[in-house]
Amino acid sequence: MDLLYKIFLDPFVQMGSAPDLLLQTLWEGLVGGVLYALIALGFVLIFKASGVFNFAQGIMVVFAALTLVGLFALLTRVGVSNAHLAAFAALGLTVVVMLGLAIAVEKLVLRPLVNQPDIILFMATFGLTYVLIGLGELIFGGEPKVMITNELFLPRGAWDLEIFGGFVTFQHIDIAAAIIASLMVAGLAVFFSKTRIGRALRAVADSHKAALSVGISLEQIWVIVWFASGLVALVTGIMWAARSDVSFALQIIALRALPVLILGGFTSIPGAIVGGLIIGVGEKLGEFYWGPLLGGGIESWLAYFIALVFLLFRPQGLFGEKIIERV
Amino acid sequence: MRAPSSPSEIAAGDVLLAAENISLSFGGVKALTGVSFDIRKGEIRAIIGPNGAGKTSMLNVINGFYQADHGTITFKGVRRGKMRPYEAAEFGIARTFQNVALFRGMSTLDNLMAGRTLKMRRSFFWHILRHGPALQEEVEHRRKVEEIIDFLEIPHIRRVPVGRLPYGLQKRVELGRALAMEPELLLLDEPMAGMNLEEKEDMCRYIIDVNNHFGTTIALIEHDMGVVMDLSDRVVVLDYGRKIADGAPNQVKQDQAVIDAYLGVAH
Amino acid sequence: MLYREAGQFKTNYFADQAVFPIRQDRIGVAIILLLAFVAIPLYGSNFLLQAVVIPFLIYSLASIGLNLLTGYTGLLSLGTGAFMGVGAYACYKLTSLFPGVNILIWMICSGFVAAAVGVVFGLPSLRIKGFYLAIATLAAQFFLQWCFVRIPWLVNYNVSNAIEVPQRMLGDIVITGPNASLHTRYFTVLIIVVAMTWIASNIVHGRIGRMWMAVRDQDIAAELMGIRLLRTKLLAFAVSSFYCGVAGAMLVFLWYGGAEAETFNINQSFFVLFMVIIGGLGSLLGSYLGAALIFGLPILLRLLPDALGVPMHSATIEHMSFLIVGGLIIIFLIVEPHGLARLWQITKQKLRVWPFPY
Amino acid sequence: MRLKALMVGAVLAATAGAPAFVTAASAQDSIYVPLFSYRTGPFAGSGIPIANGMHDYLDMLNARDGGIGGVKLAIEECETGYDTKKGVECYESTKAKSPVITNPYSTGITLQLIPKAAVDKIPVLSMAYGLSASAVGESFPWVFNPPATYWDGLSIIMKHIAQKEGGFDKLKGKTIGFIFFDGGYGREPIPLLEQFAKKYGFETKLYPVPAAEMQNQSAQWLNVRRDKPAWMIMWGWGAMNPTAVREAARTNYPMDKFIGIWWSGGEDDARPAGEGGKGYLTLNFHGVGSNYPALKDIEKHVLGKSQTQKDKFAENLYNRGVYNSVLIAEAITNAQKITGKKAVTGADVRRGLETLNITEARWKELGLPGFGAPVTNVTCADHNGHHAAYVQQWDGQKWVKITDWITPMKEEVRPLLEAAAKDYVEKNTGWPKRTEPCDKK
Repeated sequence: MDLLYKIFLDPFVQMGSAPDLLLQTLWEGLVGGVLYALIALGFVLIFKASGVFNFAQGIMVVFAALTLVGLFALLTRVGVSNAHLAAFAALGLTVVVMLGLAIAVEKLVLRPLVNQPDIILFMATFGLTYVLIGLGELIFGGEPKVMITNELFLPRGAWDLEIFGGFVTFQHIDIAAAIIASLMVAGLAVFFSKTRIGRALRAVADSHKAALSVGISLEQIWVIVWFASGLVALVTGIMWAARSDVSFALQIIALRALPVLILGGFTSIPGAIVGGLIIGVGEKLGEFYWGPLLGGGIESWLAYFIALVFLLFRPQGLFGEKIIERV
Repeated sequence: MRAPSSPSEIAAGDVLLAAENISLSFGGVKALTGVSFDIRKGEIRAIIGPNGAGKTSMLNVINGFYQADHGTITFKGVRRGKMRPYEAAEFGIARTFQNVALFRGMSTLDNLMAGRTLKMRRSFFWHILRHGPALQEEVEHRRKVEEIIDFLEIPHIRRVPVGRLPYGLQKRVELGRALAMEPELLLLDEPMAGMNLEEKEDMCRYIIDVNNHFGTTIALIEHDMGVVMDLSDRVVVLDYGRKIADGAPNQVKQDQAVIDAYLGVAH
Repeated sequence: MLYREAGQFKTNYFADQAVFPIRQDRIGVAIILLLAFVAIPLYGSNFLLQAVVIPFLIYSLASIGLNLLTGYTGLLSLGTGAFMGVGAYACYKLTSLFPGVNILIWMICSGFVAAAVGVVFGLPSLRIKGFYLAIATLAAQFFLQWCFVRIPWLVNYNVSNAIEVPQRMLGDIVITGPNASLHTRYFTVLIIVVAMTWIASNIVHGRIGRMWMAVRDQDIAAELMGIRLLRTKLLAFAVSSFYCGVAGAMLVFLWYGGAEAETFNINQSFFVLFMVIIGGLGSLLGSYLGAALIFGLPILLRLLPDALGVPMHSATIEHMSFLIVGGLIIIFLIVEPHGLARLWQITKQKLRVWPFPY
Repeated sequence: MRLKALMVGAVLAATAGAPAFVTAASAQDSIYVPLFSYRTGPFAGSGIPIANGMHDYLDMLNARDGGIGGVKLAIEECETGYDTKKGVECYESTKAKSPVITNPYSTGITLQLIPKAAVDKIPVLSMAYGLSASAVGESFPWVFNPPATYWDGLSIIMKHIAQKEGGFDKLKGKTIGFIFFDGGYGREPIPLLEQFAKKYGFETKLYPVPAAEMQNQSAQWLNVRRDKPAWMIMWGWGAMNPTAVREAARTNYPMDKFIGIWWSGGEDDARPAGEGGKGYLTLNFHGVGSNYPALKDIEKHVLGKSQTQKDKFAENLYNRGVYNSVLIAEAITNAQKITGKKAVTGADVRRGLETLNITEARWKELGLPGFGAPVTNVTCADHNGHHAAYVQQWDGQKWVKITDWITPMKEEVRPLLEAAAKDYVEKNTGWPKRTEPCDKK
């Protein structure tokens, strides 16, 4: 009886009695969700265009952030005295590096493996993960680094909203993250719906053969989606590293975005976004209000359970259509 | 080679399977509407109709892959609204597929042996040892499978993974796999699609032989009218999910509704 | 000339249904067993036995386990590490609850516990496939690892939250614990791994194996042939987890000698998956080859600079080894996506027709 | 096709050929000291400075004094990546070269090595980490974990809190939060914490951080905000530390009430939080900065040639590595003294560890005046010593020592340790009885 009370009643009583905390939890969940959505988006872009479940998305986040910080340090050392200038130059160069990475991946990994089974391509991205870990540590070293938030004009500090007799803290960096992520998503949406290349990408997603038959170069598309994912990774890296630091432990974060894919589907961009928000908010609420019942720290698997339970009721995912099996 | 079957024995010529008033829809799109027909023991029954007429859906309902919204299927005197795929298989319904659905990673032999899964009874324990009864059973079934391999004249590809076989042979292996189940009712979904003339003739011969030698009842979907007219005892014609004709091949051929359907007269 | 099957006629189906129908293969297996049972324990250094061969055998068993699931049944799992953990923790609990019963019996029984857990986490496989299922098995990975940390009963309320392997005897011989000799542990591992490989080979060559492969290749056709998908998939989860569980119990009891929950983290799952894919999906031999390559390569890479006399910082070696292992994975996939086992088959095929390839 | 054959051939050849080259570099005229380090992986942030400090100090001894007692030290790092599997491999590969001591530098690896130490006659030095129970020398003659255990650390923290609150009796009714790495390491202090809670009447709140969530702690800190603990204690490691400090700052938790164990006190742990990290407290058991003659010697002889970045020299965890190496060097020196041999063995160094005696004068002699509290309590029965530590505070730029040396509550800790050791020995039926004789200091 007591247990039932604790599960079904107490959390809601708490929500009602301290609405500021509820609001704060929701906000934290939302911010986390935005970042999950970004990582999931990186997965989806690549999966949609090339059918590759890119396990390296997590390490790409680390690699991008590491490159940014590393290049900044390099530029400062060679005498670029204005920190902001160095930071933005490093940002630009990192974008170039991510483009180079996309081209290299297409040439060295994807092209030789075209038409192989999904699991082989999946495995190849594991190989890529190892290469990027090795390369990143070799060049930049394994020690954690501080993200250059100030230099990139990312805001610091917080804004306290006094409400319901308590307060809700909105970190400026979180607000910035939400805005930048939204802009990024909107930009990608425009790119994929309005431009020729974007339409080509959607054609490829529907059918490789059809895309080939209307004269779209698959190679080009792959480079573009990997580059786009690289940019998404860069943004994710900056935002997440701003909350702690740039280290290889960050790649584990990418695993957190995987339940989002169950929820939203591997091929749905809106699915990734909405799924990310649901998972982000769901796990924060779960951890905060129900976690203490189990001793806390349940976030590591809660998202998977949310996704699986959801799947029981809607096997086709958030935005998927009902699947009709054919023989 | 016939498996002794459970509910009641049926003499040749009696109704083996009766579909009554079958309706099926997918999210509002009607695939089948009130279709009724029967299959008699020992006959070759053809199901024809233009593309999208619901022929494959009909087979899918018969062997339980789709659950009909309305209607019943009576098989060997037992009437059911719903059937699970494995129940259909246990009752002796086997089939082949429009697009070959072989186990591509396995050899011809293993594909056929897989067809005998239901007939193998030894427990997991014996399989762990692969000795005594399990091996005995394995060898017994191997003998049956070798009979089918000889019958279909495919001993030379016994050990070849089927994924590497040419299309025509794949179709033949698929027939073999269905035969390995020793079915009472064999459903063939376009067994001759995509074949050249020679291969078609071979396939016709095998179908007739199966029907004659083993006495297996056959229901087949086929587009080649010549083949249908030659092979089948009776024909049922579907169009837009409805039955528009049913009868002997000659009768059906002259049916006005059938001619309209095939020539595309507006409804 | 050496590898020829000409002239070896089968006169009955018993002989033809054998696992190794070709005489040379049987001789090869005999030589390998001889090496493993005689040569390695006689001539192998302690380093070879302790740091290379024992873990290699244990990982081979784990990767056979995962191969039964992923390679034979086509169900991608990322929860291997956790299932190994279930085996290890179950074995620890069982032997501390009933210390009188022989530890080898408990190692096998811990496989059954892992199998039961595997079945529970295999349930979603009814509704989802492919990468979706892979992600769902991550739920098992994270949830079980959380349990290992959170349920102090599992470690007998040890303050360091760790398993510490107790000493257990078989007759007069110490099998586990600090006083177990290296060779005792080696032979125990070897016998279990060989026996379980033999069993796995029996399973995959019979009805069960065909059912699994049927589900892998064409689940719809399999279902329509009367194979019950859920049962077959769950059986695969059970057998696979059984193997992983035994491997996990051996990992802790016969190799590490102690373990924390972190021992069975997600990297362990990935590690075994690499072995399966690089070795060859759907091949028992491949599981061994994959384990040898994925486990052995980093060790070699680490020994290499020292052996060649190139001074290098240990960290640099580690970075290089990541780089090289990653690169080699990609190269191997490009060269032979079907894994080392297929490479071996091709070599055999060439030997068969040698010296007249056309 | 040819390329394919070539590549496969090359790999196979390398695989087959490599073991032939592998020979144990046997060194008769030197003392082999392997250092297990982790400069890679998720914990590299903490691992790199420690490895640098350990390595540089021993290098300096070689360069300045020609080794210890005239015998060169053969120093070799083995990369573990904080991974138990690689750690065991490191142990096996270094074992062949007869090391005199093992520094596992990971609790997971330590656990594997404890049973092996006695068999292989190589002492294990797990400096202020590892199995706390191994402090009981009667049960674990081959394992050493000076200068203090985690339980000592917790008791020192409690003393500090009590002192700030005005006495232990003032703790009654207060709430103390404990945020920890959700694994063996982080969970270890909980029994003692609960014992204290019962004794002094305060309430504890536990905030576990799973390994996968190290950089994702907002939920834990929301809980902190709800529970409003008067003090927060942290048992963190690696990437968990900077994230926690940052989150604490974000939640406006008063930083001078937030106190970490010695493994949560790297500069890189506090620095990323910027201004917000000011006031954060941690324990420490050695000095910070290069203001010691021995460190100047490192600067002179080693720095620039080693892997150490100049700007990270003599930071907290670097000095932790130095401290670790001082213990190693002292043990070797003692072993030479006891046995009269120059090239000592593992068994000798075990005796050297049991007779560790770094008095204030000795610290001075070593060129490290006041660097650490006197390490004088290690005995045959007590392999830890339960030495003092102090509290340091982050001033936004560097660590500042804010208290004097605080001795742990040995009377609370020792019974727990002995119970744990007894438990370990009981569960490991056949655990060998101590046969090693005891040397006089």
